Amino acid sequence: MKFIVAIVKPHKLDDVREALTGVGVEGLTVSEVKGYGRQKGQTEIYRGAEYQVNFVPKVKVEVAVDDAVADNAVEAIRQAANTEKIGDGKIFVFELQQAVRIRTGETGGSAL
Amino acid sequence: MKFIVAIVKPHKLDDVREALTGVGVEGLTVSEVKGYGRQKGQTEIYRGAEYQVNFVPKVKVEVAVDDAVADNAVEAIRQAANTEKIGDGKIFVFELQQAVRIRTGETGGSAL
Amino acid sequence: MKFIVAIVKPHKLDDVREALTGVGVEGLTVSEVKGYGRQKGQTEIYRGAEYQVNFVPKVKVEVAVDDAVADNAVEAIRQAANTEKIGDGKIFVFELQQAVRIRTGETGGSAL
Amino acid sequence: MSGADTAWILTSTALVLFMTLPGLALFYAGLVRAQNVLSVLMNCFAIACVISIVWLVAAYSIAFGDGGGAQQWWGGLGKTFLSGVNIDSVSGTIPESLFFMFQMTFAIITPALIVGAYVERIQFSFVLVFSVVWVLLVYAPVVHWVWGSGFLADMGVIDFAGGIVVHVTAGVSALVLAMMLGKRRGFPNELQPPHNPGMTMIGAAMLWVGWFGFNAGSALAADGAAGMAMTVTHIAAASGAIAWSVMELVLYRKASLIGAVTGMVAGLATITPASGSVGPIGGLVLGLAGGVICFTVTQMIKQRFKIDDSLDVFAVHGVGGALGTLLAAIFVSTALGGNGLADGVTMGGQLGVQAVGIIIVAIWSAVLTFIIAKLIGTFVKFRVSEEDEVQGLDLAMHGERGYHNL
Amino acid sequence: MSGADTAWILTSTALVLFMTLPGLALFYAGLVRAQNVLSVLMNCFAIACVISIVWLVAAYSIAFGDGGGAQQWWGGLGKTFLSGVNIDSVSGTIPESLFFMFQMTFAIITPALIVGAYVERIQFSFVLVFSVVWVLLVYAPVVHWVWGSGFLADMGVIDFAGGIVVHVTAGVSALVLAMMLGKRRGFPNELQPPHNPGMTMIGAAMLWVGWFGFNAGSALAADGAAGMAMTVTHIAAASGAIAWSVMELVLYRKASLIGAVTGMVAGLATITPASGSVGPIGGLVLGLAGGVICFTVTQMIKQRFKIDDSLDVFAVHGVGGALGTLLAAIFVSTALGGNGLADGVTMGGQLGVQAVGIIIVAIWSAVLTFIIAKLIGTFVKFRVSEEDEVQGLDLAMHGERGYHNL
Amino acid sequence: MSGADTAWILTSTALVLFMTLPGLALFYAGLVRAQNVLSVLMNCFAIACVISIVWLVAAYSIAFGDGGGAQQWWGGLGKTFLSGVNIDSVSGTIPESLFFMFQMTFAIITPALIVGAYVERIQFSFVLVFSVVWVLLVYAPVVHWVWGSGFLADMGVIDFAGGIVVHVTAGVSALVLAMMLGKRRGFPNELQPPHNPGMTMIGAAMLWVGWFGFNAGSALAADGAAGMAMTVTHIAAASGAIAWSVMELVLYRKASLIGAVTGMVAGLATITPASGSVGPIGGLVLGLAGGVICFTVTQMIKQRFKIDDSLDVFAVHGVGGALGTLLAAIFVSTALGGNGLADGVTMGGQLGVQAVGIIIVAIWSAVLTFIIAKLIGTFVKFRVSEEDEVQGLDLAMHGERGYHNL
Ligand SMILES: Nc1ncnc2c1ncn2[C@@H]1O[C@H](COP(=O)(O)OP(=O)(O)O)[C@@H](O)[C@H]1O
Ligand SMILES: Nc1ncnc2c1ncn2[C@@H]1O[C@H](COP(=O)(O)OP(=O)(O)O)[C@@H](O)[C@H]1O
Ligand SMILES: Nc1ncnc2c1ncn2[C@@H]1O[C@H](COP(=O)(O)OP(=O)(O)O)[C@@H](O)[C@H]1O
Repeated sequence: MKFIVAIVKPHKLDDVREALTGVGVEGLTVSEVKGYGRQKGQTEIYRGAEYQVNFVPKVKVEVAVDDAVADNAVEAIRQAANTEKIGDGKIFVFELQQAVRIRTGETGGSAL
Repeated sequence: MKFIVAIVKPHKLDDVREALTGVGVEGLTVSEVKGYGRQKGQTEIYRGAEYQVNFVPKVKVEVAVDDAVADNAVEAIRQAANTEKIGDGKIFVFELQQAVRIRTGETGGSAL
Repeated sequence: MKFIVAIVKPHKLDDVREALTGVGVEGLTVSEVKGYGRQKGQTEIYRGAEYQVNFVPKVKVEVAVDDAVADNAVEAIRQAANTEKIGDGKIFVFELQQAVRIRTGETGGSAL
Repeated sequence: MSGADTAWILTSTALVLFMTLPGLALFYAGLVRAQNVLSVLMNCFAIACVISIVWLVAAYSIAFGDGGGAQQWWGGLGKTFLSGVNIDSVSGTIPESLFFMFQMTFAIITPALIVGAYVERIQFSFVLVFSVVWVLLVYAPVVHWVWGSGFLADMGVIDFAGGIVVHVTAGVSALVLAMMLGKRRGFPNELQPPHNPGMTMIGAAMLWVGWFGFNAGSALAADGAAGMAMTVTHIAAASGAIAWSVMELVLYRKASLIGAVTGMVAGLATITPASGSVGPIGGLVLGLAGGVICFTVTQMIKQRFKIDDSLDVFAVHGVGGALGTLLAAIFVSTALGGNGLADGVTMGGQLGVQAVGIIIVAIWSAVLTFIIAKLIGTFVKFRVSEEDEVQGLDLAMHGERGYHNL
Repeated sequence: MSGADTAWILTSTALVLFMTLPGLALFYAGLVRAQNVLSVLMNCFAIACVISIVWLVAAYSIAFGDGGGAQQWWGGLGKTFLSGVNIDSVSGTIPESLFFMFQMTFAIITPALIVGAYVERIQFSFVLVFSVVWVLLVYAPVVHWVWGSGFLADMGVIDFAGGIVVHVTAGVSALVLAMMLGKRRGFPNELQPPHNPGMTMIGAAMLWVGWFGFNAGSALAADGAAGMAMTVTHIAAASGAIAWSVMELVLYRKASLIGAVTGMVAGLATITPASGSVGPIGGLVLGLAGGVICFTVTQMIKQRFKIDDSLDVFAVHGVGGALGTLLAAIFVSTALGGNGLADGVTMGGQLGVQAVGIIIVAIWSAVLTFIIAKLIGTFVKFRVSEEDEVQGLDLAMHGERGYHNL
Repeated sequence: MSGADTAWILTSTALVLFMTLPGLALFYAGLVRAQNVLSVLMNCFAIACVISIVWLVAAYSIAFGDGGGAQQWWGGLGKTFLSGVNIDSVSGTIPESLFFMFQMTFAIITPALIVGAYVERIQFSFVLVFSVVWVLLVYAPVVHWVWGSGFLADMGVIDFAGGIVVHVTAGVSALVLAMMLGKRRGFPNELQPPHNPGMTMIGAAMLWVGWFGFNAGSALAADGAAGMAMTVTHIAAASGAIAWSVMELVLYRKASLIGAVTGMVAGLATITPASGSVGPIGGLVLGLAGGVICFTVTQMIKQRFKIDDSLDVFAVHGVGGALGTLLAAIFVSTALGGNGLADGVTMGGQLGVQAVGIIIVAIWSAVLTFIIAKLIGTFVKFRVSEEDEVQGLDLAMHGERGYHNL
């Protein structure tokens, strides 16, 4: 199994979710993160003082998939999250050793 | 070493922490996440408009353990987090290459 | 490629970011987490009732790097985040199978 | 001059300003996405600032000046910059400066109500220019017609505290603007839920309290009329909330906080024009009617007509204000506990006058809003870019973020 | 009728409503888990709405009507729906509609105080039914006994602004309800800390300001009695907060914000019955006594008796109100700066009367609350399911969530 | 005694307390890091509590007592603990207890304004001790000089509602304290942005509304002077906000919410001393001048002088208050719509008196603040440890956390 972590722009979350559903993914986990990269943060000005806010809000999408689905899932995320603007984010793929569904105790691919 | 990521229901956090302590785990890291899966989100109704909230609040527990402890830890989480209701969550296990304790520079199992 | 996850004290975030920039890392992702470990949480007292707050606020820094940079990056984080006090946190290193830059579709080291 | 009346109107002025700042601002800000919270607060705050100046410069004069031969239509420019008004000037039993201030707070909240129509997508500069022109061309003249001895006053229209003047003008203009501006991205099915209903409730509570100044202050005296206006206002707020909640319970099996406070506002908008005429039973019925009817129209506007009047300004204020204006003609009747119709006026006659008043003002508001928005649109950007809309107006328009926690 | 008195009571009415909406609502909402914030706000808001109607329909009449032969016990039903009251009706020096409104705001806040006992686990429908019945059977009669020429008034009990009427009734009933309902999951050792102490402080600040209307408004006049009531109220609030904070400093070495504001409320509850009788020194002593004693009882209830009166309604309001009622008999003495006892009354005698008043009302409140809750419990669910409790009442009861950030 | 005046000052007292609790507290709390939010709220709240007692014990007497032979300098100790004041005591046309209370709210907000200078790094105990001594040695004497028949009153200085008494004393003392305490970690380039600008706006709105009590209440009567004071106050608030926003637009191309509300406060501080003297045009000009000049000084203090007067107390209040005090001498002129100079006084003469008043009070404030802080520093810790500063004062000083969501 593979574990895919995608850092995407917040407003692309729904598109990514739908794209993943399209390739058969049934579950995923998201969290709010802040990113630092080529896309620079904002300068916010308060009462004449400039505050450099280095981090840009992003959403992290985590999804565990069977090996067979992995490439499709990566491609689905890539297309759904792409706005062709800087800061679109990254996809990282990890080897997943084991997955367990807590409710049933199922393991492996059937736990996803 | 193994790195265990568990997505569980928020109110099960304390039970999971205690169960892990029970099998000798001394540290862990948690974060708020939102999940999407078989357990469907809520429909929230505001002024007559229905909002489909697709994501359900969950807690992610991350814990690095020695290989020897891994199976026990997974089982401890599974039992503690299980309510036998849909949405109880998943446990994912990864191979962990290296661990470092920042304060002392210790590495490997003694860093945990 | 390696994927480094560091759990550090919140006020050390800027130092860590600068240290990583120093060794050539150009992007990273951070999130708010809560930690449990040797550093004990606070006892908060409200109207005479004691609340044991077990979890301490931490920041999780995630950074994907080329194999060549990995050791330097770990060391940079370690030094920047070290206050020699309990609770300074951990660094975990994973094998990263694939990385994709969403905007361009670049993969591998050039995606970072 | 009466010190007692002055004391109460000084207080009422503070209460009505409080309705907008921070009441209405919070009420609206809780209903939008977290990325637009400051933008909503800023709209309300900035409107309060610029309209205060506009009121001083010309709008007060247009509304309450002596229009001479044109008195039917407007008050002229004789009172611009409060010329001729000093600490000894009196208006009725209170200082004129105070009357000017009390009325200013109405002039502030009315365009601020319209904010609910265009949140999360409008260009900030458009808000400012539109509000200024709208107060000069729509609000101030209507005030004159109804409260400044204009032609609707002559006709005998009953509008104690602004059902027509405030709620119909704002509600109708909101609807027109919302249609011109278009829907928010995702409307109606993929919107994000209100980011902080508690904030909305705090704002609502402040509106309720402040409305005592609005309606009981409109008696312009500390007397039994003020006491009764406060009573019926309060009863209508409570019964509006109950009516809305019951509708929700029946339809969705749960009564929401946002529903309850919206019903409260509907009840308050409905009682406003009638608060000087009706008794407690009138307050109860108007509140219930406002709750039920505004609830129904809210659903229709969103679900049937798919108009993104985002925070339901028309359905709650426009409809509530018009409804109360009509019902005032009925519940003014002494048989129903009211203060009675003017001598020689029949209920049917009064109802006709009320309807005519509503229709004329609704048309005026709609047409003028359309023209003003079109004209301003030729030189000020109307709607933000899609990217700015997605990112949120706080950062895009004001360079700030509502919540910084990391 | 006095315009000046009317002006001040119009204002006071707004202030006391403001105490509940949003003051008390925020005070309580900050102290619960984030998943229950809306539920607490909704409890307070819904109580305000339904009790307003109940007050109009019958409770005002029970409290302040003319009970004829039964005048010792209740006011009868002659004033239901404010029958016979119009804009010319007067009560003392103010319009009767206004007196009705001012008293209504007390009738709203009293059951809303009880909310603190049952947060985070009660069924919403139970809250509504219980509050309605409780106001009719507990609150309104007690008002009549003390302020409506009932038997406690005849006995000469001193309760200027509601130490017995408001705080003892609410505090005792809260304790009974809390015991009947049972503890929250996790009480007392694994509760989650207050999710937003800043929200609690905002509410507390509004309570402080609003309490000026509560106590100084209870003079029902704009005069020296109102001025002195405001003064002693303020001093007691400040000294209550200081006393509580000093206790915390001594015991825990840190003074918390929540502690300070709780002490403030304790000081205010304590001065309330005495605010028409004592002078500044009395205010100071009552505030300090309230802070210290309510602090101590708060600890005892939680730690010794393990009763989950969740937000300490009994320990703060019940105990503070009773304490102040007793101390009023002492600090009314002119030697201590007070206004003096009634002619021919001794301090000991007055103290006895005060004690009797407290005891009778406490018993009445406890017994009736028990019976009412039992009866209602036969047809309305009392406590939510464990799953709903864990998930939080916002979603379970109202289908909403307090904070949406993603 | 006038009931009407009493009614208005009762209300004004509530309004001015509301300015501090929760107005100013929220205004400041939104501007700091999330880890210091409770600490700021607690500073304001605790100051309100201890100063209330100080005011009762001695400060009121120092300010408004009869100083006999030393009347030029202080009021003596004859009125400590309000001795001799009962419900019949009168001050002007209102009860003396009420005058005491109204002035107390000024004594509370003035040291609370200074909080803005030292947030996020000061030891809580230092705040308390400093505020107490400062009110006794700086504030109360200055009140006496200007409002209590002291030597500045004799000189004929114009300071209607506290430009010198409140804003210059607080502003100058804030600057001195900020320099003594040193910069926050990260100042000026790596600070974290305000954690909740919306909270700041809510506080600002409450300040605006409450300022009606501050300035129009300073008329101590419900009359035309109060009405006009309210008018010019409001106009100055609006124009101050507009001026600041325009400066931001020109310099940074975006108008921020925090900028707008800061400009509002600048406008209000500027009009305060002049609010009993000028007309609407004066209000407009003073507001604009306050906005522009305070904006400029804010930048200078931070960027040129690198002084971490963290929330700009000096630049906004000190400078605004002084500016308004000077401009009062000009816009009091009837030609500019004002009420006119006292008989026989020239504009130049008055300007001189105003300048002398500002300078004497500024020097007194600076020198005394320096001495007091040095002395207190010998036995109370001044600044928290670096670790506590990093962790945040909420946990370090008060053992609480502002936001608990997990
Ligand atoms: N090496 C990295 N490790 C972890 N996260 C990264 C890394 N580089 C970038 N990111 C994440 O990806 C986001 C987008 O990266 P950025 O460089 O701004 O844009 P792009 O990938 O389009 O060139 C960043 O905000 C950050 O969250
Ligand atoms: N394939 C997946 N990858 C990552 N997270 C998942 C995946 N499937 C489920 N999850 C997480 O697990 C949670 C529970 O899954 P769900 O399908 O609702 O219930 P269950 O596992 O009990 O059948 C989800 O809310 C989500 O956070
Ligand atoms: N086994 C573990 N797995 C995951 N995270 C851990 C683990 N042990 C510690 N942590 C994280 O590291 C943080 C610091 O650990 P702690 O034991 O308090 O201090 P130290 O590492 O300095 O001895 C914890 O708060 C937690 O977030």
